[in-house]
Amino acid sequence: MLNLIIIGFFASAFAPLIYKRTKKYFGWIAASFPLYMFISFILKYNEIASGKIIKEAISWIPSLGINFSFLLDGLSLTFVLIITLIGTAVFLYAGSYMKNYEHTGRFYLYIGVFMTSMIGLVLSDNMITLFVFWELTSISSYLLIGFNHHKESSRKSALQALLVTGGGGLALMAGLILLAQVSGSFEISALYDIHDKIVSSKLYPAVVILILLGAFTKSAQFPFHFWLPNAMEAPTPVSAYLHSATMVKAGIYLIARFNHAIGGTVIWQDTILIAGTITMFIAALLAFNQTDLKKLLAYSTLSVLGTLTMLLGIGSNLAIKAFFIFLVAHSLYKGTLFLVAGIFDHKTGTRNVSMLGGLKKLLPVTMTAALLASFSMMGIIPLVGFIGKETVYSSILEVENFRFLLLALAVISNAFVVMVTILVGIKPFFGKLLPTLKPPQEAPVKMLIGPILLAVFGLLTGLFPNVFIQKLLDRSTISILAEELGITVKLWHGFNYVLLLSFVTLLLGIGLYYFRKQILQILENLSLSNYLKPSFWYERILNGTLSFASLQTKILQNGYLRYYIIFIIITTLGLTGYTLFKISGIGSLDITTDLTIYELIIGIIIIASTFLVITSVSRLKAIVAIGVVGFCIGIIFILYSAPDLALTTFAIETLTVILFVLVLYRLPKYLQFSNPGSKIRDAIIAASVGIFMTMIVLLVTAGEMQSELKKYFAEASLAEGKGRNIVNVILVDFRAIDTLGEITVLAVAAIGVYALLKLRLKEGDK
Amino acid sequence: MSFLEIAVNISIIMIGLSLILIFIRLAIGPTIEDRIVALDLLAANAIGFVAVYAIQNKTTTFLDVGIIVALLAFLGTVAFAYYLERRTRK
Amino acid sequence: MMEVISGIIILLGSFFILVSAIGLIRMPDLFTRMSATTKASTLGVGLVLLGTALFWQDIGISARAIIIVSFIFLTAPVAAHIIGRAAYFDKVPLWDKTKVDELKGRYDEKSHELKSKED
Amino acid sequence: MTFLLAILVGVLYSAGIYMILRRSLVKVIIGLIFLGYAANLLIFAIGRITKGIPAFIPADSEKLVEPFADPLPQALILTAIVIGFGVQAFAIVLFKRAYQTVGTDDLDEMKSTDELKEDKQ
Amino acid sequence: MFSIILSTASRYLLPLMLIFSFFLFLRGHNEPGGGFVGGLVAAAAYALYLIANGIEEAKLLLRAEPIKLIALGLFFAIVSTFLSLMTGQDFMTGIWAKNEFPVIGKVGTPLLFDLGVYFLVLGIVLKIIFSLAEEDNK
Amino acid sequence: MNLIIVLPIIVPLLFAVIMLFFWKNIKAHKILNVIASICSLAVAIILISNVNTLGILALQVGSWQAPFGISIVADLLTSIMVLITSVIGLATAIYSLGSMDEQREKFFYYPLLQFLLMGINGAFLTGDIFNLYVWFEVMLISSFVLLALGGKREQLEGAIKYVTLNLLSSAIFLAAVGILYGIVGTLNMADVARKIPFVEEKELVTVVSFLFMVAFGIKAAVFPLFFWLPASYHTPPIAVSAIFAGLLTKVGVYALIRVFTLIFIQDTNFTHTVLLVIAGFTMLTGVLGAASQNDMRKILSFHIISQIGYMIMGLALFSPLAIAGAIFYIIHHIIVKTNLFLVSGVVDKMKGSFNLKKIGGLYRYYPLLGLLFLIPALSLAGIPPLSGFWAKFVVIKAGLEIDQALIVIVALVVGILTLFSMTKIWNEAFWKDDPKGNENKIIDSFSAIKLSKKVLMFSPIIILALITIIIGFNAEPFFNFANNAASQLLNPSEYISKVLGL
Amino acid sequence: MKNQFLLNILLAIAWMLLTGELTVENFIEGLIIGYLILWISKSALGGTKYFKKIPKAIGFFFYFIKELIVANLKVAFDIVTPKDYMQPGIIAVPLDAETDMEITLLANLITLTPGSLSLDVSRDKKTLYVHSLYIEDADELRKIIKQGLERKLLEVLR
Ligand code: NA
Ligand code: NA
Repeated sequence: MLNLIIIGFFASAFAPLIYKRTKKYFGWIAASFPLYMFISFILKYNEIASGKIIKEAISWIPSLGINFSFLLDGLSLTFVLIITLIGTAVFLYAGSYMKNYEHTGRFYLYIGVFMTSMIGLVLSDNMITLFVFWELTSISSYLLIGFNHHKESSRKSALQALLVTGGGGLALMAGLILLAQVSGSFEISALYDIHDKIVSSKLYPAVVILILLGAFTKSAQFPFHFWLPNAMEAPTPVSAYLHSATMVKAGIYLIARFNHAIGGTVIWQDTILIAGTITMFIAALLAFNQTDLKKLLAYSTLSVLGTLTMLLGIGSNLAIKAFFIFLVAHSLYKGTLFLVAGIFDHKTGTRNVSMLGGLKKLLPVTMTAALLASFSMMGIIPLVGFIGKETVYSSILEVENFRFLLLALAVISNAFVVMVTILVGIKPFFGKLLPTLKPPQEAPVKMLIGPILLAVFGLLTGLFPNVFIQKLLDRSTISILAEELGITVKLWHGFNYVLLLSFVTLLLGIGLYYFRKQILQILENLSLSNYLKPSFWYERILNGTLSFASLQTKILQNGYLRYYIIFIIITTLGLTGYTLFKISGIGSLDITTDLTIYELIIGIIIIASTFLVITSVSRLKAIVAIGVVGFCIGIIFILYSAPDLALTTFAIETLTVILFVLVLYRLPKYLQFSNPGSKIRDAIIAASVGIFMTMIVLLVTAGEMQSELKKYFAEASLAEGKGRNIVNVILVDFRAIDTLGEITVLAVAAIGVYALLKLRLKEGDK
Repeated sequence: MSFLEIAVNISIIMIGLSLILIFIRLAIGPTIEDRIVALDLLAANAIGFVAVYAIQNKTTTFLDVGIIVALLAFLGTVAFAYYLERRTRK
Repeated sequence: MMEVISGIIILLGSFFILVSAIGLIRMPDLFTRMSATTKASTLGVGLVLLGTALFWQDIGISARAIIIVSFIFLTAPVAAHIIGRAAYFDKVPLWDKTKVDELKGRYDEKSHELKSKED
Repeated sequence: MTFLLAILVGVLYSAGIYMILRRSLVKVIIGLIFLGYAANLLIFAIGRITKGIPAFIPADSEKLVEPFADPLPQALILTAIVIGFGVQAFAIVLFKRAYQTVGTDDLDEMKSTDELKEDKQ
Repeated sequence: MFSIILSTASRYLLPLMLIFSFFLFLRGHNEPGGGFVGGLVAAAAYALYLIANGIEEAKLLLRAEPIKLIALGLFFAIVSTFLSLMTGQDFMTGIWAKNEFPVIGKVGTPLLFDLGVYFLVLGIVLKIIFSLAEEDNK
Repeated sequence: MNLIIVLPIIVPLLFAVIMLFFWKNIKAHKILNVIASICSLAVAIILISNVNTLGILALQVGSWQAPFGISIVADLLTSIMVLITSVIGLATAIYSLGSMDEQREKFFYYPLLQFLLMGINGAFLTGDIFNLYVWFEVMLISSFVLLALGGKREQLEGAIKYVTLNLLSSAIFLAAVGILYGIVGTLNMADVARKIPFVEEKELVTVVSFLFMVAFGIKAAVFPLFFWLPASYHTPPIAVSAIFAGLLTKVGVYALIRVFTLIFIQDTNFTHTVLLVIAGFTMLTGVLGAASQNDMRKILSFHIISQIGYMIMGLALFSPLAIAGAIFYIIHHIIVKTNLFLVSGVVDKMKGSFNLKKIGGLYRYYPLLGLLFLIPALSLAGIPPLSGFWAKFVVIKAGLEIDQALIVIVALVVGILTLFSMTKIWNEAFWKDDPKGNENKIIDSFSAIKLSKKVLMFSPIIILALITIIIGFNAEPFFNFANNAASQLLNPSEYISKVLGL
Repeated sequence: MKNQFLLNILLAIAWMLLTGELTVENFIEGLIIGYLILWISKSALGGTKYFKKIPKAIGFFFYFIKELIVANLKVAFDIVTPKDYMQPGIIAVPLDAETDMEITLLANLITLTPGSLSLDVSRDKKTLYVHSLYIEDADELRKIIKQGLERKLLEVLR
């Protein structure tokens, strides 16, 4: 499996190159790639159907427990087959659809990467490997949604999708890490045996929430649903493939995959159930006032995604069965309808339903596919959609709590879906032929094969469910529930309650279709739309974050050097002050002192000239006073036995004066800018620092210091360093490398001064 | 205490006093030239102080510092004068 | 004996140093201050160093004392000259009881060139 | 003695901090110089001071016996002073150039690199 | 700044200061002084000369470009760190000549290192001061 | 003989000095700079393989027995840092050949680069706390000059803040070193580590530790000490920005890691909790700062801060995995951030601006550049399987393992905002059409550049991108290295005994 | 050449003084160092004359010391007593001294004598401006300077 994935990525990488040479036939070449994958996996069908699980693992980062481990069971095989089958249809279709786009090569690169990642995602047995592919699908989705990147709406939608799914992805990562922490392994299959241990862990609720956050964002569950309709900015093949058939199901796949290991608890089931139900219902309502073909399909997709989630939330055997059938059915019919919508777009120049009508003679083949898919979607016998809807209803009927509420919501939602289907898949072909931008004509073969293939597949599956999906269903449900269902899939269950419900749904849907204008009026009056408007909250949060970001940056990075310094000083004082006052010796510091008169005089002069400097209104006076300070410090060095220091201080002092004098010549007048208030504030800050430092000195010197170094230097200086001036021996021998660094600093400083003075680039220069 | 010690102590006090006086001139100015003169004188006094302090502590190592001070104080004064002259030249 | 002599000389030197400091405070204008002090301190420091040399009676120390003194003698007048000159340019006021000022008007304001006679 | 030095260290630090909080570039430079003094004196004081006995091995002896001043803090300060000089020299010239280029030494006029361009998303 | 007195004085002070600077450097290993202070005093001599006689004369006097002095100083320092390797000792280990010289005392790699410091300090101070003075003349 | 340990310091110095001798020959400078970088890389590779096989190496400079002289020490962390430094050095050297203007080259640009590298390597290699201060200063002064080189107004304004705040940091650092010496009477870090437990006034040690935290924190640009960085990093030529962005803050992080794993480990409950708080705010304020900017380099600059937060978080969590994560993060971040700056330089050459409002349309005509931006950008945002993902992954895993949920939440939120910033650049500079519309004219200014120069600019970008990918796909050896480095750090006894020769 | 050699010897002596070691080796060392320094200072020193008349120089030295002390006492007295006896002013002194060396030495010596201060020399080197504390009669003072210090100094130098 790893080799297939590697091949996938390589093939994708070369897509732009190959595309350049084979533009005309590229659709066929491209389609051969998912087809090849499809065949590779279908060859494993029997093995899997017989109950085998194929595993493959290569270690990747063993020290973190991360491996390329893959697992092919019923669930993953089902997904892989959907991915590759629809992939084949879409790749072929795109060969024609994308003909007039720029950079079609890049398109195939992205979508190839996406497909491969998606396959990797559903095959992964290692949580982190799964996550890697998960994120890759988000990224490729981002690139594909923004494919028409000259449009601002495309860029925005791409970003929105990425942020929502990416954010969820990060939560998922945390969830997976926590899960691994509880279970001790990143291998998913290793979780199955320790379900109870996981569920009883105190981290369990966090794990559930985090993983579901990932799943819900990816599968656009309420309240993260809004990105999906906006993702319709992508070229239609992308909508059909990623945002209907495959990527958006990754979240649902995730729930299904982990259901066995961490499911079955109240928190897990209820969260999923509630989120799914709400999504199903709200999406259906939101679809109502749409006119754009793709938006309509997107909302119906959302509703279905909600239904699927709801089914996992119900979690009964029947619900899982329903989940599975509905999943397959939806992938087939929705894929078809998206492709049909693309044909409308391509061949008529519009995607607005109200501008389409009477195309049946002009697009007969398209119509065949569209009708097959529509009937399936409406749940009409004998298509697979019918079985799907039947099982959904029957599983709801089994629910104990809130059964009728669920049922009512499901019926209403489905009725809306029916209405959408009529609008998208049926209405355009019948009635009056409406004028369109382009003269409508039948699509080329390349564009027709895909939808026909999928539609026919839907029909066949409906007619012969035991051939096509029974075994996969069995194996998949084992993966999800860890038990054999023993429920067979049948097309016809006889006349019963459920059939009645299907019928009611259909009628209701048709009714909605006919009275849609009136109902729209009512809905508008309710003006729910603002709060349910897809990206209302997203925008609020994003803009809020951005305004906050601006605000905080303006406050922090305000451009005033002195505030930066104040921040730093207060931080320092805050951190150290707290500890300093805990020091026991602080109260009993010995401040008795044996000052001699000259020490006192030097001290007084230093302090006095410091004040002179601070208060001076003349620059030159300040510099003279600084000179005095430096000078007196030099004298202090003499007093306390540091002649070399004194020498250096005097020398440096003089040089600094010379420097100042040479520079000062051109310096500005010494201006007074600060107001009294800030002076007082600064004085308080400055004094605090001073007091702090004084205390430090007193506290440290109150203790004894035993320095072996001092003794060593006294002994080794002459004997081994050959010098009597120990300070100098330290500088040129014991710690000569300090001096090496020091002279380097000087060298660089001199170069810097030189360069600063001589090199003056103008603003325009680069 | 020997006479020398007493003399040294008195000297130190006298030099210390002069340091203060010089500093007062430096502080009150009024012209910048006054301050520079004061600084120059401060350096000269420091040399005297170092010499006396050397006797008080019986170490000669400090004497060399005096040479440097003499040398550099001169340079500093020249630099200031240089600045003043440039400042006043139109 | 030598210690006593050295002590006396040092005291004398310190005295001159103090006097020069007092002069710095007392004198009425910059020029008189400089006139009075720079040299007083030169002598003062010179004496202190002489005393020091006498105290140690060591060729190295004496040499150092000589070097310092000669250096001060060499540089102090130069320093006084350039400050005085700068002060004159800077229009530092002369004491109001100053008797004569033959320098007045002899400097060229622009080039600072000093002339021998008034043009 | 240490007490005096401790006070001086505090005063110098206060002066340095106060000055670098000014709006004028020249004052900031002066502040930096004061911080340099303060740090040097701090190391000096905190390395324990000894009066009148420098760390020189006398001509007639092979090694130095206690008490004598600890030479290591002195060597550190020497290095720090020199480094400080180099850095300050550069800073002074930098500030001068900034003044020449910006036309003022008011730091509040030198915020352009921090400014947030106001245009909307 | 033109002053006959200062200019004349500086001409005679220069050699004196230079010899003093070299003296400080050489005996820094045993008495106060060393390469750093020595270099500074030498630089001060040139600075004085510059102020008294102008940048052009000062450059004429120095002859070498200060950058080369800097490079030379660093070069000496580096060489002194590597000489020990040739005798098989560790990096930067001091190597000393057997005989003592007057005043200088023992001669060895630390002295070479200090000489590097001397030249470097001279070079950098001159580079800085010359650059500023040239700027000032503009 | 452990001579190899000092070579990362000496080699750049030697070459810089040679360049100074030929100070007017720019051609020689260019060649020497590349040779120097290659030599440094070779030295670094030998060093890391030696350390890997022989364990921690220590050299007593001048043969003075520790703690009396200065010890140069290389453990795994050090050698990793030295190696990346040399990689970035080489990348910048090559990029500079293609992008640096002749004016700056004449004014010692290349020797300054080598001096900078010398300082950085010195900081990594030294085993002495005061010597660390010296190398910091070498690094700083070189960076000051490089930052201001050219003397444009924005450079000067940026440099003023950079210089002042960094000098403040140096002052605090110096004070801290002095106080530390006053307490323990030694400077050799191993020796300090040995003596610290016996200090009577524990609180005094904590106070000093905070001084170090602030001093290094300023250099590392953590909250609320980072202000110098966004004020200045976008002002110098891009090659300079790039090397700063990659290396300078990381020296601060390195220093924090060093002292807070070796020396100040007595009061971790307090000190490392403070670090954790700092880490959180650093991540947040940095990323929010980035979100508010429209200049490509400013966005990248703020992200440095935010990413530093993750590294500090690793240190603060103080578990083996966390420290390994921090180290891994450093490795990843240096490579990626340098690369992003280099890419931004190419963007500027093409479009004449870094301002996202003024540029656009890059992806249309330069898909390769798009790819070369996306790789480091997505890596920075932590998208798998690029290097940044593993970095983030490990740090977060470490946080979760020791129940630090809050910081993990912050890290995750910051992750998504990082993604936002990177896609913002992508959206504006690459996807959006050029607002000026005059594509062709702009393209010409780039196409006017000689092909050889283009190759010189692109090759380091490509190499760094490849490294990111390699680390991503082959994270195991890197992670192992980080792990081993972390275990060396958390068991300081080997370090102490190797340095002191016990 | 001769002067340079003399100066070299002088520097060697200065070296011995500085180092405080009166040995032959040190003298030779001083010669070498002195030579190097002269070479370095080449352009600073044009051809100049030196200290030919040692005895006169010594005599002058003691004359000067006497002046120094006497004048100092006078000024000191003025300073420490409350009453001011000063009559300060600036006078122009025409110069006989010609070379830079002569003028500089003279100016310095005048300055060193308390109470007087050489302010500047005119560009044509013909006039020295002196500030003095005690000017009863300007011409009288000019004469004292010319007859005293200048004449004696020039005797030594020429
Ligand atoms: Na020394
Ligand atoms: Na030195």
